[in-house]
Amino acid sequence: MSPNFVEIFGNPWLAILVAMSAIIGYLTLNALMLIWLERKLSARIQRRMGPTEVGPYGLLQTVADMGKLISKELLTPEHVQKPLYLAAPVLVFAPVVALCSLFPVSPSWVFHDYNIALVLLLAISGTNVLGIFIAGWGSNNKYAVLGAVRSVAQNIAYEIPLILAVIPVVMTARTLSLYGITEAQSAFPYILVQPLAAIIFLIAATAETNRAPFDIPEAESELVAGFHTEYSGMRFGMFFFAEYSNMVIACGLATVLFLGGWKGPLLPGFVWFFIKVYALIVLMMWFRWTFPRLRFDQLMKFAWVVLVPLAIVNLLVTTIVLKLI
Amino acid sequence: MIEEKLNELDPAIVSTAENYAVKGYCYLHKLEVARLPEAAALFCEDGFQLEMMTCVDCRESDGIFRLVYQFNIYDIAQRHLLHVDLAPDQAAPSIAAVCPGANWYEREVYDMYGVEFSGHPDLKRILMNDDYVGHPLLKDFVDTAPQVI
Amino acid sequence: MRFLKDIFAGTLTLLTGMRVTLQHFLRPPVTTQYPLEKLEMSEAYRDVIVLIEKEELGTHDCIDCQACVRVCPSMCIEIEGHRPEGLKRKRATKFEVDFALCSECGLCLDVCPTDTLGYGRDYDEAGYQRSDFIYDLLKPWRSGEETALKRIGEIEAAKAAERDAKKKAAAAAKKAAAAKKDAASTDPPTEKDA
Amino acid sequence: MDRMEVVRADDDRDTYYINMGPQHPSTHGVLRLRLHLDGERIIDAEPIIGYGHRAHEKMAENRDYLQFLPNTSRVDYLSGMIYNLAYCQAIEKALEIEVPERAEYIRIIAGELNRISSHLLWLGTFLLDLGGITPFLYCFDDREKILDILDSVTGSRLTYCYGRFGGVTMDVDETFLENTAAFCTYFHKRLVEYDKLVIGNVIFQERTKGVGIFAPEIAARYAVTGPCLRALGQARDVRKDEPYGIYERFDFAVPTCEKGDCFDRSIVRMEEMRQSLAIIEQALRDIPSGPVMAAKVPKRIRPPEGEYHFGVESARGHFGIYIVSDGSDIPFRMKLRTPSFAHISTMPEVLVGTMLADTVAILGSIDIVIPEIDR
Repeated sequence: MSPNFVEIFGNPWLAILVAMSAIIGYLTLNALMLIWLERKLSARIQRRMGPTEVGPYGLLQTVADMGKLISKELLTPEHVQKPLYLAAPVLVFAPVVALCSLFPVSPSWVFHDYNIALVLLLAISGTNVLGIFIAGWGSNNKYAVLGAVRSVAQNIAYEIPLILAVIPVVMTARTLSLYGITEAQSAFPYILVQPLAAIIFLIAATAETNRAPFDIPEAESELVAGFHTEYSGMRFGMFFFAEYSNMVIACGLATVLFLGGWKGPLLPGFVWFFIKVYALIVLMMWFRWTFPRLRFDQLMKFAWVVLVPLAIVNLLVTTIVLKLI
Repeated sequence: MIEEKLNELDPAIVSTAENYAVKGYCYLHKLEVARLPEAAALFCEDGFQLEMMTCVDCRESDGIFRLVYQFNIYDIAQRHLLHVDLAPDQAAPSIAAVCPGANWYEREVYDMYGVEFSGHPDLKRILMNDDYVGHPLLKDFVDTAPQVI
Repeated sequence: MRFLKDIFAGTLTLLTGMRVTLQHFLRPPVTTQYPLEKLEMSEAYRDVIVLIEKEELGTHDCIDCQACVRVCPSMCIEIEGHRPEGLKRKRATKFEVDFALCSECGLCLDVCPTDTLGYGRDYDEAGYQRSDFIYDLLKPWRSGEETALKRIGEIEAAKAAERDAKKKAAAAAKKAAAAKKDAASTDPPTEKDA
Repeated sequence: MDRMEVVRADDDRDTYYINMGPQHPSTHGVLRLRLHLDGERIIDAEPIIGYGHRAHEKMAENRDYLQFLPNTSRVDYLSGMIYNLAYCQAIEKALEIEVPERAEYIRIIAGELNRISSHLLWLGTFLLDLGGITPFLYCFDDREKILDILDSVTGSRLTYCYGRFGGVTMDVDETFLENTAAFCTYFHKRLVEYDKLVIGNVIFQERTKGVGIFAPEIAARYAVTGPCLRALGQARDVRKDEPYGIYERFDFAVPTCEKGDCFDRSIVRMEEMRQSLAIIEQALRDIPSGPVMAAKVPKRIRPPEGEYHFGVESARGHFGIYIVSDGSDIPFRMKLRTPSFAHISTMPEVLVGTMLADTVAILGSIDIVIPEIDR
């Protein structure tokens, strides 16, 4: 069983404080580096250079950008619903922090290993859409509302194949604890036994994080900027951060469920974990810089007509096979 | 042929064949304002398309506005020009009903020359602001807008 | 079955697309790092017009004919000139182009009777106000104007002398021819005489 | 205080209006579409134009024929060369000026290169409208190569003023011809790549197939021309129907499709680029040597009194110049018939019943250039 943070620090409040600061620090660093990575990657895919000026290889470009965003005046448009408008960026970012605390990064690095961690994770990540919807609704702007509405519909639709893809894994591992699921993959990662579930999960997770080709809620060519049209400065930065943090959550979950978490030869566990997570993230970026965007109704059709039936079939087959074994 | 049909419609229509190699069109028809919708309908029935429609401000020389309609069938390059002379305060009949493509062209002529079209579904300015005063393509147009330097 | 086939075919097209982007990812970037690397402009590149040196004069040859001023669609050229003492041709004393208005059409080059207009080679013109773009094309020529005038005077004088000489020669030739003709008409009898 | 009223219409609370533009990422400039929406579905659309109105037609009445030359390439800045040369050809036809052979060939090469560059920009921005950002950069990379080639002879990259009455300003040299030939070989390969990355992509096909169909009646009534018309299966191309310049000497096909949806328009344009390459290759093979400017061009351009029409196939369709001359050296009236004007006027009929996301796809696929609409 994993060591408990509370035992290490003695005082539970201190433990929470340290863990939270660590997570927020990690998420900030992660978002900065991911934005840099995305810029560099997209640039190279498009035969450009990407950021080169600030810092070595332009590494500090996003830091400079964050400085700019922070120093910007926080504008509140006159026509917005103020309480909702102000609450939304926080609501978008808050679940991410909670979610990060659940991941078993290595056998010894886990904040708390709940035996229902997976359920908790899926439940909390579901609240992410609330922030987006409130942002769109509170902005009182037609483009933003359209983006918010799309976002809700999309998130609800893709939650189903996502969970349907998770269930076979849980059935195979016979546990809901993320630690347990990782341990169950000691021999081989579940992507080998559940390839279809893994693909469905990855697609649904891309949609859940509103990444291209499923970035309908913020489709800039149709909705200007979608739900965050009215946001500027660091409030916009929060949405931006949340997007990249959500990518880590989604890819982290995929790593735990299908790629065997920290399991791997030679290197220490946490290195393997992060290698897998960031490899998946690069894959998601690769998607984004290759494909055009789906239309809203096609996106919904894809979820209900393709992903859900496939996931159900996969679930049935898994059930039968497990029963026979 | 369309020129014969036009002649049947109204013998008063003056049709002249033109040198396509230089002028770029085959026939020039001059007709009365009242005959315009019928003539346009005739063209549309025969598979012609309204390629372009515009106006020429001939008030100085002839005291008229001349509406120019250009019909064409693309594959055989049969371009016909229709001339309709209008008194400066006269309204022209709109042909937007028979040929929807004329809708915007008529709005443009209204915008640029102030020529009214009776029976137009939505006659308003198209290129200039709704609250703009004046018609820029008139020969006696004086630009009153402040010069931006 | 059709359903699965469609999914499979669709996925294949997506993978093809990803392969294309991967191939590009592995190739070097095509960006020119502009302020660090300067671009090489083509021979025909059109920047603000300049007065070019005429080889035989050693200076520009703007004669204040106003042809370019008249043809310019943007009306951005302003020329003043005078006739220096002892010279046949006029010389420009002011040649200003408002580059902010210029559209690089090149009509002025076409009409220039002395072909003394050419295109500049710069491409990174920038300024803080519109007046920064009013270029004085005579600027590079100002300092050498006096010697240039002298030289032009000499050239013109030489040309005039040459022309005179030619005229004289022509006249002489004419005379000679006439004389010959005269001689021819009078020769036969002399021949006969001889 | 009803500050939460996002849905607003006079009596119907289920529908609302949305202003797409004049500042919107995918209206390609300053076009404004007033959309009446029911959810995501469009009930009514009204394009509002004129934000880029520069009164080129009025300017034409205030300057002589020669001085209007630089204006032409600014009417449609994406196929500026074609417009510029079209204007020259219009005046040459009216004045019956003979253009030297070499100049005619150069015009063909420059015009077709310009057509490819225009189509490339269309492909890039169309994909951008559909959410694919990478093809946009690839297209611009290729377009840059064309601009470099054209730059080496015209001196400009976008708003060319290369044509003159009676020829072109500058002769092309061997390097130009070699570069153009090299580009042709290179671009054939690139087109295959575009087919793989874009046209073959299942998402692209989903987004464009069956979307924004120009019914044949609509096309006829609004005089839709160019690739939009050819996508409907009507092989009409001014270059074939009323050959101007020396187009009748070249062997090229007029690509057509059947349905007339966004996908067909894309296919037609992709194929048109191939045909343009074919034309360029033939022109490179046959280009004669000789002067590039007619020996006898009247000093004052004064077309005889009368009316003239000259039409060319621009990258977007039939571009017509209608000139009324009163015998002086200033045009009495010059009307520019631009294809996009006709295309955008069909929008109220074409957009109805489509989704909001289709609007950008349709606008992108008909390849509108706003300054060309507003002139």
